[in-house]
Amino acid sequence: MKLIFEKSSPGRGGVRIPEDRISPEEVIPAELLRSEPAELPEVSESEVVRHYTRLSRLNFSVDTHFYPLGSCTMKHNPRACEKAASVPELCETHPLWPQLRHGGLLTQGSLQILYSLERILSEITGLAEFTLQPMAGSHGELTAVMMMAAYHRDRGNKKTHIIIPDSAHGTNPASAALGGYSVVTVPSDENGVMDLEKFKEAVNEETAGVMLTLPNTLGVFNPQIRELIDAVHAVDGLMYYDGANFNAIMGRIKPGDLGFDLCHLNLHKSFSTPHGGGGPGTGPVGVCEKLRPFLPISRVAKTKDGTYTLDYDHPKSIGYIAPFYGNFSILVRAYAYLLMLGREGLRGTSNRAVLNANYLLEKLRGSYAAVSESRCMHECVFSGKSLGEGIHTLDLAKALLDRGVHAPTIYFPLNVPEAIMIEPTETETKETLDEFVTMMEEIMELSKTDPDALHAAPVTTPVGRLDEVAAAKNMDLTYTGDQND
Amino acid sequence: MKLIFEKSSPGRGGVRIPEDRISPEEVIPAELLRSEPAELPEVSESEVVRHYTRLSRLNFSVDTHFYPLGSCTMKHNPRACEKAASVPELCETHPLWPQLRHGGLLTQGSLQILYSLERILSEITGLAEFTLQPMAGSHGELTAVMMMAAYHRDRGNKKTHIIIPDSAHGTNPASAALGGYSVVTVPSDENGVMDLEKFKEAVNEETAGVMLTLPNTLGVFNPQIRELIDAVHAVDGLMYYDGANFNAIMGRIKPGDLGFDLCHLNLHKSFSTPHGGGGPGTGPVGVCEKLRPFLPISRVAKTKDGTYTLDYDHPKSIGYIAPFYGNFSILVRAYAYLLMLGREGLRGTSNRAVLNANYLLEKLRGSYAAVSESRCMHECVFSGKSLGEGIHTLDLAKALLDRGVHAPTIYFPLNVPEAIMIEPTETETKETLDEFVTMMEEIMELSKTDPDALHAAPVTTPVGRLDEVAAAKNMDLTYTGDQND
Amino acid sequence: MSHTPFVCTSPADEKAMLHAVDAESFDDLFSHIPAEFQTDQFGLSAGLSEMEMMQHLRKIARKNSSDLTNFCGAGFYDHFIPAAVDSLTSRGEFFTAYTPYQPEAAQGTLQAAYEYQTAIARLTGMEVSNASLYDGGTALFEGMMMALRITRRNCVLVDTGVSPIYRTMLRSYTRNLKIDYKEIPLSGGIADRDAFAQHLDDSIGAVLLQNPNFFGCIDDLTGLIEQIHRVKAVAVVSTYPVSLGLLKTPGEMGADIVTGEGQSLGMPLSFGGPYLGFMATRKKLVRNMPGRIVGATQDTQGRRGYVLTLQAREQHIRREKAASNICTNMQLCALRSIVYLSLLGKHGFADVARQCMDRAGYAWTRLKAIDGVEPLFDRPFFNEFALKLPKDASEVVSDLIEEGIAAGFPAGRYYVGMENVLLFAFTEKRTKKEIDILAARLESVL
Amino acid sequence: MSHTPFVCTSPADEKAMLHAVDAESFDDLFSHIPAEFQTDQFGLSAGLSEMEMMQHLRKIARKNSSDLTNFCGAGFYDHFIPAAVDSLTSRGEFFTAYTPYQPEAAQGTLQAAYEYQTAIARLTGMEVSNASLYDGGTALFEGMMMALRITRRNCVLVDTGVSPIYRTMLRSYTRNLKIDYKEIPLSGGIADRDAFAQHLDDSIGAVLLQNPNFFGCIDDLTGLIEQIHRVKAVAVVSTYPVSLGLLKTPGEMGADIVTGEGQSLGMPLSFGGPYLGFMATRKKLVRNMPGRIVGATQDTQGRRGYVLTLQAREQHIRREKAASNICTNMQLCALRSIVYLSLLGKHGFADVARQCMDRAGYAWTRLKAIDGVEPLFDRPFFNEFALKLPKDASEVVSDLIEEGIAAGFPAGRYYVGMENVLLFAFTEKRTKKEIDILAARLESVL
Repeated sequence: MKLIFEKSSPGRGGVRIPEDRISPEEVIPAELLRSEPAELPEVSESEVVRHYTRLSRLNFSVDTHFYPLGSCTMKHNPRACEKAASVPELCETHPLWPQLRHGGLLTQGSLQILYSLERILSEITGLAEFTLQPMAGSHGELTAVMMMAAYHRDRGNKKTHIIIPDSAHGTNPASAALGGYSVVTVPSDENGVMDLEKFKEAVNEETAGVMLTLPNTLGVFNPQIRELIDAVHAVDGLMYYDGANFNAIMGRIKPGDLGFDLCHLNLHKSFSTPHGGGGPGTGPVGVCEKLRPFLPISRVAKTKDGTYTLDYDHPKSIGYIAPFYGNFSILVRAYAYLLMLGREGLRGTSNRAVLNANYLLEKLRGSYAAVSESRCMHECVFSGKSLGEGIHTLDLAKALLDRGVHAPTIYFPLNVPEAIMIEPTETETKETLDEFVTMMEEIMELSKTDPDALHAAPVTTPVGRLDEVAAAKNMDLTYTGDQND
Repeated sequence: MKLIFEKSSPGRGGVRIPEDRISPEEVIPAELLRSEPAELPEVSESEVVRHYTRLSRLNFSVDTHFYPLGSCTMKHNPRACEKAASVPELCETHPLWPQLRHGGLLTQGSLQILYSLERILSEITGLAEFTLQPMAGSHGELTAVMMMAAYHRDRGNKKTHIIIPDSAHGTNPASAALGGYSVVTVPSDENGVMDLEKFKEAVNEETAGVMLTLPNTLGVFNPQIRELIDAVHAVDGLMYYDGANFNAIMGRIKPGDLGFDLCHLNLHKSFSTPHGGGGPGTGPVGVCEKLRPFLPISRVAKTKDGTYTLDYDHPKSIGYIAPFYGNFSILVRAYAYLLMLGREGLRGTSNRAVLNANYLLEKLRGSYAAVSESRCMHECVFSGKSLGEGIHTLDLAKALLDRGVHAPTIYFPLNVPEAIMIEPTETETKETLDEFVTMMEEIMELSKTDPDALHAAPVTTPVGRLDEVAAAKNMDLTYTGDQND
Repeated sequence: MSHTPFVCTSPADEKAMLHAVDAESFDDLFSHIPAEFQTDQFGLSAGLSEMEMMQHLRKIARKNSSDLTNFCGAGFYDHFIPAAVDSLTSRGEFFTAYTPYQPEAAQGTLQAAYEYQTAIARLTGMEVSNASLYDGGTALFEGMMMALRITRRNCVLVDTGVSPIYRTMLRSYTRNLKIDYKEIPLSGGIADRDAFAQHLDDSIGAVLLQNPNFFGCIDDLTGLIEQIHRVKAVAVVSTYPVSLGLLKTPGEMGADIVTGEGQSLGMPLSFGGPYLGFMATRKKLVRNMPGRIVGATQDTQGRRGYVLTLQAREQHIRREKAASNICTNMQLCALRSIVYLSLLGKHGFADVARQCMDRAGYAWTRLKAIDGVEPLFDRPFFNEFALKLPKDASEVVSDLIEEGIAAGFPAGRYYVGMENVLLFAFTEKRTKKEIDILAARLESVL
Repeated sequence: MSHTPFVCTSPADEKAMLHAVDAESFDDLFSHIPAEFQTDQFGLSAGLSEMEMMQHLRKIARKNSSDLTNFCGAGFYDHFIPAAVDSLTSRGEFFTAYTPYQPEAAQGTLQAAYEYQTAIARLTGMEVSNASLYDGGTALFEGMMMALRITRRNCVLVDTGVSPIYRTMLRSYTRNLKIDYKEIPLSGGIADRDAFAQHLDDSIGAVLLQNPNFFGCIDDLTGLIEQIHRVKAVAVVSTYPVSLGLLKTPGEMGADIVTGEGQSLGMPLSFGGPYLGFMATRKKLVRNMPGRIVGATQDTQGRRGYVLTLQAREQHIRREKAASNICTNMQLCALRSIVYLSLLGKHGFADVARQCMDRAGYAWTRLKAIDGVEPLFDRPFFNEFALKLPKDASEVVSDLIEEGIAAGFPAGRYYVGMENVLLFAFTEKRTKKEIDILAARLESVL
């Protein structure tokens, strides 16, 4: 498809701007102005609408396709949450108003939503207080690491490293590093959980904390978790719960109850805010009582008269980590979703998420090698090694696209060869799962009988396999075809 | 694709309804209740969203495809008009409120919009007053015929028939009949306009009126229109302007100035309210001064103090023809559109609509037989007779679908053999028109070199040619596959 | 920049295109039209930008009241609409398409229409449905005309329980037609069996009934319809679709044609429209039904597909002999209603009906307990009922509007001698608390 | 009906599926987790229906003020957003997709990102852009870190004209890192050339500037950037994208890295987010740039297509050695901005910039004419400027809020000694009349 820039034609106009009716005395000197207007497209509204409507149709999405992308929790996004977020009084509020004197009264609604959502998240996780500021999961991780550092600094602890299992998302070590710590990696045992012996060897007085996903990226719930936590607490280390897989246990297990000190939640996963093609996400972080003083400012507080206010007076706080209060309209969606789920809905959701994953695990075990003999949590992981000669997990992924299903997560976790990581979520029907099983079986069969058909895939998508090496080499990152240079 | 009913599974739930918290003393006797609940689908929200999202993608539409459907004015629907219509205070107003005592004050906004739109339409058409009640173009026609009848009754005229050219839309004669008149059809001359001689023969004392599209369905502006109108007025007949083709002349010609007594406008054509897959349309009717007393009630009036009110006191009125004030939210869209077009935009729009049609006419003349040697108005008509042996206009239509363009209107007007009626509208680019010309030329070529390829078309659509005869014979009009009968 | 928004040609394009058609200017394109027919006198404002238009419109919209608690129904109800209805029906592929003349390029619209027809048939207890008509009033008129076509008779009997809003329309529409139109007054809140028996003879082509009727009363019309059938007349029943979540269907009662207002199935009140007329009938009568009808069929490869069918009835083929002059349906509204019905589903839809009924039942007990207030009819009702007040109902409404309540619809507007009668309607949106406030305020103004 | 909304399995399905996995109950599926880890103590309310949730939320939302005339900016502006932005970006195919890991199934997202990158590069006058970051503040932090990676130095100089909101964030983020962070106070409203000259030496890795700066002043940074380059440091310029409709670009001034807050390009203010951080740089520096980047390439048949590229920089491959821990972009916001920029287009976008500037220019003359009011700096400005008032600015703001005006942002909140300084911002939405009212009311409370 052409680029919107390629549809541009000089003199065509888009949305009309009001005629300018103010001519000021002051004008900006010419040397401060740009030499040429930016070469934005010159197109009409109808061209923009048709262009982006057509572009949208090149995507797979939850609304159009089964999207069992492991570790991403691609569940249905209820339309009521979108509507809630579009209530005009919530969209039109300037974030600095509550910082004006008497300005808090202008935004009581928004502040109440923030406060209420924080309380719900605390209740769900068993942690004392939340910050809603982090603008993505990895941003939450970084915020948590910064709070760990502030805690240790305050306690006079000399801490140098954070322990992370080898099955972790790459963001964990990257966040630890950005928080100023070195990373100690602990390998997984044959059950896919951190090797307890090796872990105990790694823990020492310099351990600032441990970052753990639970269930882990293999979908396994570590049964020795309490022992692990105790070992860390024994050296005044902090246990961090990476909430990436919270959809597996919500309404049943509170990380705070297990002894975790910090936790982030991906609202776009468990709480169904839209993934948006890659963001905005949102990753609130909760902390236990002893870490409260270190939470980012500002914090939303409820005063005795029932009004809500912003509170900046926390001298031990790590400070601002976002300009304001987080991705507010995403928070509204999560709040709306949680109000609708309610008490029973929380557990009802994780129940079905886990059932659907186990159902797929069971049905696919016959044809694909599962990484574990036991049950899984909300996602199941297979190896593509049993695919026919010369057929890789990547080929399987592309073959699924041809069959109208988004590929699972592939080649992750890193410790599983030819990994295939499937997360069906609770918002898919049994029929969809059954169809998926049939497809997977058919592809396994085909990998042995007609491997070329799989190498050629995908053929039904708008483009076939793309040359990623050339992309990195040529670095064609912006359109220049309409320019003379 | 499966039907939503075929996706139903017992016990699945959709959108949750509040728990019932009121148990009244009164209950309805069992014999007044239905024996079984209606077999509506049992599906979840995510299934409904995926189902209708996928269904939508089976459609061609202006947002996705060039849609040169002659006589339908498939122009771009500005998104601002949609937004205007969704303003909550406009959507949540009960139509009976202004009929309550002091209720008019509850709906001053809605009434002002109706009043203002009526005034704009009057100004554009040169007619004295409008009713916004008619809910489609054909409904407007019927309303107009009813006013004609009321006028003649009031004047004591004995009128029996309405004159309609053979090139008219089928709704014209159907509406005349439903208004109690017989229809006299006048043939077109070689230029596609009504034969003046034959017309004059048809006009007599029993002529209630004439229904005329201007430009007519061949896109031709009848130059003898004044003479025609005089002849009708001479027998106290009424001239009705069918506004189907108003997009050709708006901002330039006022039907009222020409001597037309009544006129309907299709807001979904000229004023860009969405076609909605076949409705809702809206067809306001304007009348000249002498027909004012016959307009439907209620009428919106402005009082001396500037407030708006409903006025029922018109004893000669034809009465209510709609439950309320027309398709209000469609009227809001048209009002928004007209506010944005403004004075210059009206003519600017018809200028481009006519230019685009003439451009296509000129470019296609070489390969297709145009019905007229002269310029056209906002649409151009060709005959498919010059297509290769055994290839019909229908084949051309299907071949265009395969090329991602909606077919023009075909086999209409009825007086052109193998008619192809193309209306590009003003909201298409020159590039789109040029691509269309290339396609049309290629199809003409193919009709001679590879006719089978055209007989097979369409092959890229979700289904191929459908058996319409079987459909009419089998009358499979509702799904019964899930029922035992 | 051009003064014409939304056009797609640049000045350079236009120059090239004018040249291609051998014209010097836009005016040239209109030169065949006598100059005296043309004008540039338009008393309109200059065009507004989108921003100015929206600011202007919002300002006007704010003149509407927006915080009223509404108990005014009279056939048009304030139901909750799930967010997914707007979200799905506002997809460009649906709302910027037109009539599915090319079925291969319109299977989305066509399949949705077929699903809608199925749902309407099931709701009404009938065999077939068309793809929708303008509104409940014109649908009833079309139903009446259909009955007269079937029977080739020209006398119509209409129960006065049929909405007076619709009866007013019927009178307008029949004025110029050779139709003998007669209204039969209610008796005790329901159709007067005796009066109908008196009038039913072989001149009668159509009998028009409504259930629940305008006063909210529900009735089993089975016997009356048997009477109607005895003289080979056609029974046309107008109904409120939400009530069919629970109530005995017109189909079960033997109706031949069922019509109604579909607004409650996912359309906002929107000050009167667009709404949705529905019509269902028996399969054997379908060729007399007006409006678009979608049918299932197969393509050349045997795949299921949908087309507009039975078009031989329609105006673009039959012209003045057509079954009706209607040439569109309300497809986008029909789409809204099938999406709405799918979202609620079999049980959710019945739940909505039950809640409307229960709220009305609770209010009935509360309101009729007020001193001086008494039932107009003591009959089973669905979600609406009429009470006789000790004073003028219009005045009461006017007083309660001051308190932010639209208390109901005064029957006196349409029924002589009912100046003190107020019609109260209830939907799932009205809470117990709101009903208690209504009762308290009503008591205080009486 | 199930108490869990949105799930898709019926009780019968669940029974069959539990059987298939050899479990008796849902609890069975969790039986490997020690019972003492599990709880059913959740102090939450029962789930609300969609209707109840919306009613609840609307009630809360109404506690926000909605009729304020806003002159408060400080980097976050109330611009008009054409309706098509919402309409297009709310298509399910866009907002319910995720990161384009499978490019063949995500060309919509990828092409839009490539278009976005092109627009950002053109706006900023740079060669390349990433696919977006969280917000303007974290983008500036990432820009600083990128500069330090490039130079392998650890000293940073920051002009205090850089938003204090961002500087607060920078201080949080650098606290645990071995970075020497120094702020250089403004001089006469712009960057203090002399002070920078004093501090610039070969220890300096990054210099952070902002144009227009927090006080709205605009400046040609060309000379300063040359100075920066002389010590081989990297110049990072934060900017306000709407100003780039008219102003000399950071690219033209020689900047190495340009960052900024993209909220003004089609995002509502929404109480702080989601917004959009953008980042552009020179092609030669791109491998040091954090965040997702989309590149054009070809498929096996030679067709153009788009992929995520240069992923070797990123955390999922490099883990603790990655250029950043960021693993998403703000794709939906980036999409909004490319749709916004396309709708306005080359001339429309410049028009918006001009109108912001003109309104500010008019207000400048009006407001500084008020007795006792004087300019803080007498420098060219774009759409925002600071005035010194004869009394505490917070008090003035508080007084005007009573009159429905958010008059501006008091600089004293962040700058010591500026208690009387108020920052006024103007967009195309503010009218001459509103500015006149602001002037009159301001005069009346001083």
